[in-house]
Amino acid sequence: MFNKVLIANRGEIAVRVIRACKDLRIKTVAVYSTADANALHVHLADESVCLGKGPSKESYLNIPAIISAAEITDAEAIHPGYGFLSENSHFAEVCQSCRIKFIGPQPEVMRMMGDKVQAIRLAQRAKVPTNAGSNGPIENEKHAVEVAKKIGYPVIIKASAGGGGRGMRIAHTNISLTQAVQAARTEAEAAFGNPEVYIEKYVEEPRHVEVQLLGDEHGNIVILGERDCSIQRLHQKLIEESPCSILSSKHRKILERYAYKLAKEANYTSAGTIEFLMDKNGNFYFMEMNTRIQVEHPVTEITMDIDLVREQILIASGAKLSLSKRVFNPRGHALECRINAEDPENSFRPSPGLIVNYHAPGGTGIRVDTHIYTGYRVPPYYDSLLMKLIAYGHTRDEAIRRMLRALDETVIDGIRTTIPFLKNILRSESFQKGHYSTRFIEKYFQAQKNHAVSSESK
Amino acid sequence: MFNKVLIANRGEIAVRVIRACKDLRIKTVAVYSTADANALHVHLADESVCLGKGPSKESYLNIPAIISAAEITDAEAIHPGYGFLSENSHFAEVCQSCRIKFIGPQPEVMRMMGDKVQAIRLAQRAKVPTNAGSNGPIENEKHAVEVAKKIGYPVIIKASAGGGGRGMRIAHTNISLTQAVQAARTEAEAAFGNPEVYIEKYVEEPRHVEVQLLGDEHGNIVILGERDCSIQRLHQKLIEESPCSILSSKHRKILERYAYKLAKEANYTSAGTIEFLMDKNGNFYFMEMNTRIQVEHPVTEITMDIDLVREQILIASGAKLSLSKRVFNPRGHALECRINAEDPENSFRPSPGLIVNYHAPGGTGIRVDTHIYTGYRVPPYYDSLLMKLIAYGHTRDEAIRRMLRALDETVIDGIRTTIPFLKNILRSESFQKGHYSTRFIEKYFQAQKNHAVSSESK
Amino acid sequence: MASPNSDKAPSEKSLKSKAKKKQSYVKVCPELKMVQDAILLMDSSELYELHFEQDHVKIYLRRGPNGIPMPVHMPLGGANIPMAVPSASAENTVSAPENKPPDDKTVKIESPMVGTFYRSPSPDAKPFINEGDEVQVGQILGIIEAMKLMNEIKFEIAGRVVKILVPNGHPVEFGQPLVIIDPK
Amino acid sequence: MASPNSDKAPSEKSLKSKAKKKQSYVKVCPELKMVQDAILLMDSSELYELHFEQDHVKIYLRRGPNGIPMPVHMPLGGANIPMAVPSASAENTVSAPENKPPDDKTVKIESPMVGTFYRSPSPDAKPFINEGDEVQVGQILGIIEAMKLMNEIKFEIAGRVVKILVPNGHPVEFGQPLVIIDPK
Repeated sequence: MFNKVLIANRGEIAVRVIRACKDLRIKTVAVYSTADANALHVHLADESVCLGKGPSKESYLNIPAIISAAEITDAEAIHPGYGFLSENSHFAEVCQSCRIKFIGPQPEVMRMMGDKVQAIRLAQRAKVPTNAGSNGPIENEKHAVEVAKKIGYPVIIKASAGGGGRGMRIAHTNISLTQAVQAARTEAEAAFGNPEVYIEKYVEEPRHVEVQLLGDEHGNIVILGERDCSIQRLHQKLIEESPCSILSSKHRKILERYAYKLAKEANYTSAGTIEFLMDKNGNFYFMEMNTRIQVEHPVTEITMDIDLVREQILIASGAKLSLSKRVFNPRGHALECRINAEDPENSFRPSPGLIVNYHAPGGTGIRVDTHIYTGYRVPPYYDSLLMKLIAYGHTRDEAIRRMLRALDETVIDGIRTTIPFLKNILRSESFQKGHYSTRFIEKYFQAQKNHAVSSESK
Repeated sequence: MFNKVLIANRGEIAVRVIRACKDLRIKTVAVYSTADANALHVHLADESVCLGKGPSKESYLNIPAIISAAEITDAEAIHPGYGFLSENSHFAEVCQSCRIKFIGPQPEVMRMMGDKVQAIRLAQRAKVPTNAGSNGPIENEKHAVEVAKKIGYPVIIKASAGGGGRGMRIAHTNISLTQAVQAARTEAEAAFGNPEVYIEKYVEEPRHVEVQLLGDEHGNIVILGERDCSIQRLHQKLIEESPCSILSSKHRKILERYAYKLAKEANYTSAGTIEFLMDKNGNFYFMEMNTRIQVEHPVTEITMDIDLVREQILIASGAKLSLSKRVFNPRGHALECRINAEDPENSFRPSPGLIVNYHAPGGTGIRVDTHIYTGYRVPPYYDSLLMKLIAYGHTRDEAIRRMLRALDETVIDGIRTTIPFLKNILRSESFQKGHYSTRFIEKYFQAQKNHAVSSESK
Repeated sequence: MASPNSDKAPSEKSLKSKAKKKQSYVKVCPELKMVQDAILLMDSSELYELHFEQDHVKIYLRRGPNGIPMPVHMPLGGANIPMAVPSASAENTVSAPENKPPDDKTVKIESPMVGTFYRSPSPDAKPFINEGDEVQVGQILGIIEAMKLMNEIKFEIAGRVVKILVPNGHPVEFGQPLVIIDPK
Repeated sequence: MASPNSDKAPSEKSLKSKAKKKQSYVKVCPELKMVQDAILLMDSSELYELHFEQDHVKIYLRRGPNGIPMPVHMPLGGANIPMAVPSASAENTVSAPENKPPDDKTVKIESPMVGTFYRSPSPDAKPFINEGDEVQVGQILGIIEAMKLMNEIKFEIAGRVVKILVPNGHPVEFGQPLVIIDPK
């Protein structure tokens, strides 16, 4: 086991990793920027080293400074957290060459998963479905029909130069496809001056469902259930849960088998997450693999009764996975809300500044992961995550009740936060019934807008 | 189910009960004294009623005021918490006569368990061993030998008028008993002017082990494991845990059978705890039954994955216990530390006053139950409990590590607390190894004193 | 949360809001946040006196005879200080002085118990008192029903009834003002 | 926790203690941070009374009768004290004026990177500079080894070396003062 670990991160995840190290009797080194001199992770670590100025490039992305910090403090391993250098295979290689253990997968695996084309090829080798279609521009109508035949209808035609929905067409049959390709070409030509289009599988009413797994250096892989992260705003997750409330046990088994095959094919080590889209019929399509601990890992920790960061550290130290089974059943239901320093009433613009009063919620079934405290000044340089609130219940309904109770108890004064927005989502009927797709937030705002318009017209 | 519940208590347990009500969609009425106008339970409840002035007699023990508060707010049930009126059978009867449901057992059962002699008779009927001996003064040496024969050696002879160890004698044989009775009489006569003595079973190296149970109004009883509460100072529990680390599964089964038989004999409803002393050979002796929720209930909640206050409310509403088994196995290990507003460096004298800064610990395996906040003034009228810190781990060692980590993170500035004292206990070898009795704290102070003396003499 | 039962709705709400008003959990009006903090600072120290002055702000605190820090006065020169402390209750701190200007000698008679307040001995009878009445020491003000017992509440001070604050049949809590009188 | 490895113990400790010193759970509004710090100063001293005045800020503190009555006055210069930032620090507000009396024009040269500081180009060579030396712009101050690379640190200001703060071979973090010079 390591004697000392350096945490190359900040915020709640740095605090999270320090806690796991303390529980394992491992000494900790915090690194920080001058903007984070008063940060909680600096306060909680056994030692700390200032890396450079506030902007990430000069501190948390400054590889030489981080490696030097590990060297001068004799840290034997580096935990990268999430974000920053956590999926940087070059950084993992530098650690290796400096004989510092990078707590994560092998650099080659990180590089492969970081490259969309390679990752999709891997999935195809593992016989895991993807939403890949033509993998490049389609040449003509015949080519389009061939691709559609291979991947199955419905398909979506997208402009290579496109974006924002323009030049997009959905087709359900060969006939509608040939028409749609022509129409899309014309629209793309008009809109972007480039008629090139490509084809992908069209995922109807998609849910974002991801699988947590662990692999050790002895070839063992365990699958730790799934998380549903469909509540997103501009691809940023807001609320995550485990298990996915609409997944049948039959579909869960299929999903777990896909994840297992993919991780096996990649020879995966450490904690990792495989993200899928699930359509309304329960078909899964591989999107990507995240080769790090994820923000939303606590919901899995609670339903699976496991400490994932602890397992990452144990795996990196060469330990065999102590888990006896390959697949585990979740216990109860867990939700996570991300409380961000953003103003939900003003287009979610960042709201850094001084927290004049902070009070944490507590009681049955509540876990709080945060780096904030009364008197903490949220710096403007980094992401806006202030706090992760995790609620556990025997049922999804109980978890929602407890989450609402905890959000009501939480006091963060001095800056704007997303708490009111999160409460509205949790209280909405479609969330409570589990009837939604990744377009939930978009629809939510549309509904609000319509409501506002209809109110005005009265 | 009730529409509205009044919580006839204050502090962390009032907050605890309000949370359970919120999770059950029940409206809550807080009651408070003028000294508690700014208390957290008042802030969190849907409604609140001031009962009277600070001293408990004028507020939290003021039965007419509490009943009136329930009547004017149309509360259908009263949860008494612990302490105050929670074991007052008269109050339970008044509630009954006012058609307000008292959330607890039947008044007759409360009264019986509140009377030591009746409670012991009940245990004897249920064939549960007690440490009762002569049940009154012994008449002569012959009587003493008869009692000792019945209850078995060792026995302890105590002065009826005594206290503080004087007039106490332990005997292991008939011969030593007759000598001890004579000596104890002489000593009692000299010390208290009264030679009367009585005999009890002497429990060697006792551990305080108690069993949590639930009974519904349909005759079902479930046993929810045991708690070890041997770390006590002047009979006040400081650290509790579940399960008891030195209990074999064979002994656990015996203990659970005793508890079940006793609860069945009493026709027990609601949550209750049966307290036993366990001697060094694993023999159990019934002490008493607490007919209320206990301070340390969260350690059972965590290892048994149950919400005991929720169950109390459901039982009181007439629901059948939804638990399928009669006995449950604990999951992992949970510890609770009671953080009190006391100064451990000055004979634990109360330390009320203003909390100028409060920061709660968090992260994996940590639960916080408290009513304090930054700016809260701890009033001088009530008990000194500020906060219950509960730590969960797969093993006892992991739970201890996490508890120490959480105690390190906790900030309570402005008043003195028992945090440093709790840390010392948790770090001590005998606690970590589980080798101790209810005399742990006494021995701990003795060891400190000896150390101080030997340091001085150097 | 659902709304309270209709027949008691207003009074329940008032109980509730009253309790909330007493609540000082993180909320003085922004202007006074600084004073609150300064008091916190004094409380946590051995200070006897504290003066602070900056731009338009002046704070002067001195500990009372019992050791309780007492804000003596806070002269605010010029414009209000814009301080970014959210939270509710400008209402509370402002309304108190408004209700009771310095020369106001009226007295609030508070409820000595929790219960239901009645203005008359029976539903058909006349009220014990009306606004404007001159009342004597020992005269009955009203009845509070608690646990089916009718408790007569009497004046302990003589004067003129300025205002009756609680309507007939409404619940009251301990310390809740019932009547305002202008003492003789 | 176990003690740090023996060979780096002192410097690691200093890194650590430095971080700790910066840390303080601040809870008052920014405007009062200075008052809080002033109280901390009083608490850690034998002061009985404290007056402070700067630009628009005035602070006056007096200890209660239970405090230690030793009237001492705190010399206050015109040093710049950063205001409003909660980032604390006894260090910023306190040690700055102490270490730097008003007439002190010395400058601290800070480390531009994390690494190990060497005073000479090789173990046997003479140090680049010694205390008392007159140095020129561009002259080498020392070397910081980071990731096996030797980075020469040069003076960007000329003057006399007053003090070398980091011993040879010791670790330094970003912004850590290396040398104090008295500029020309």
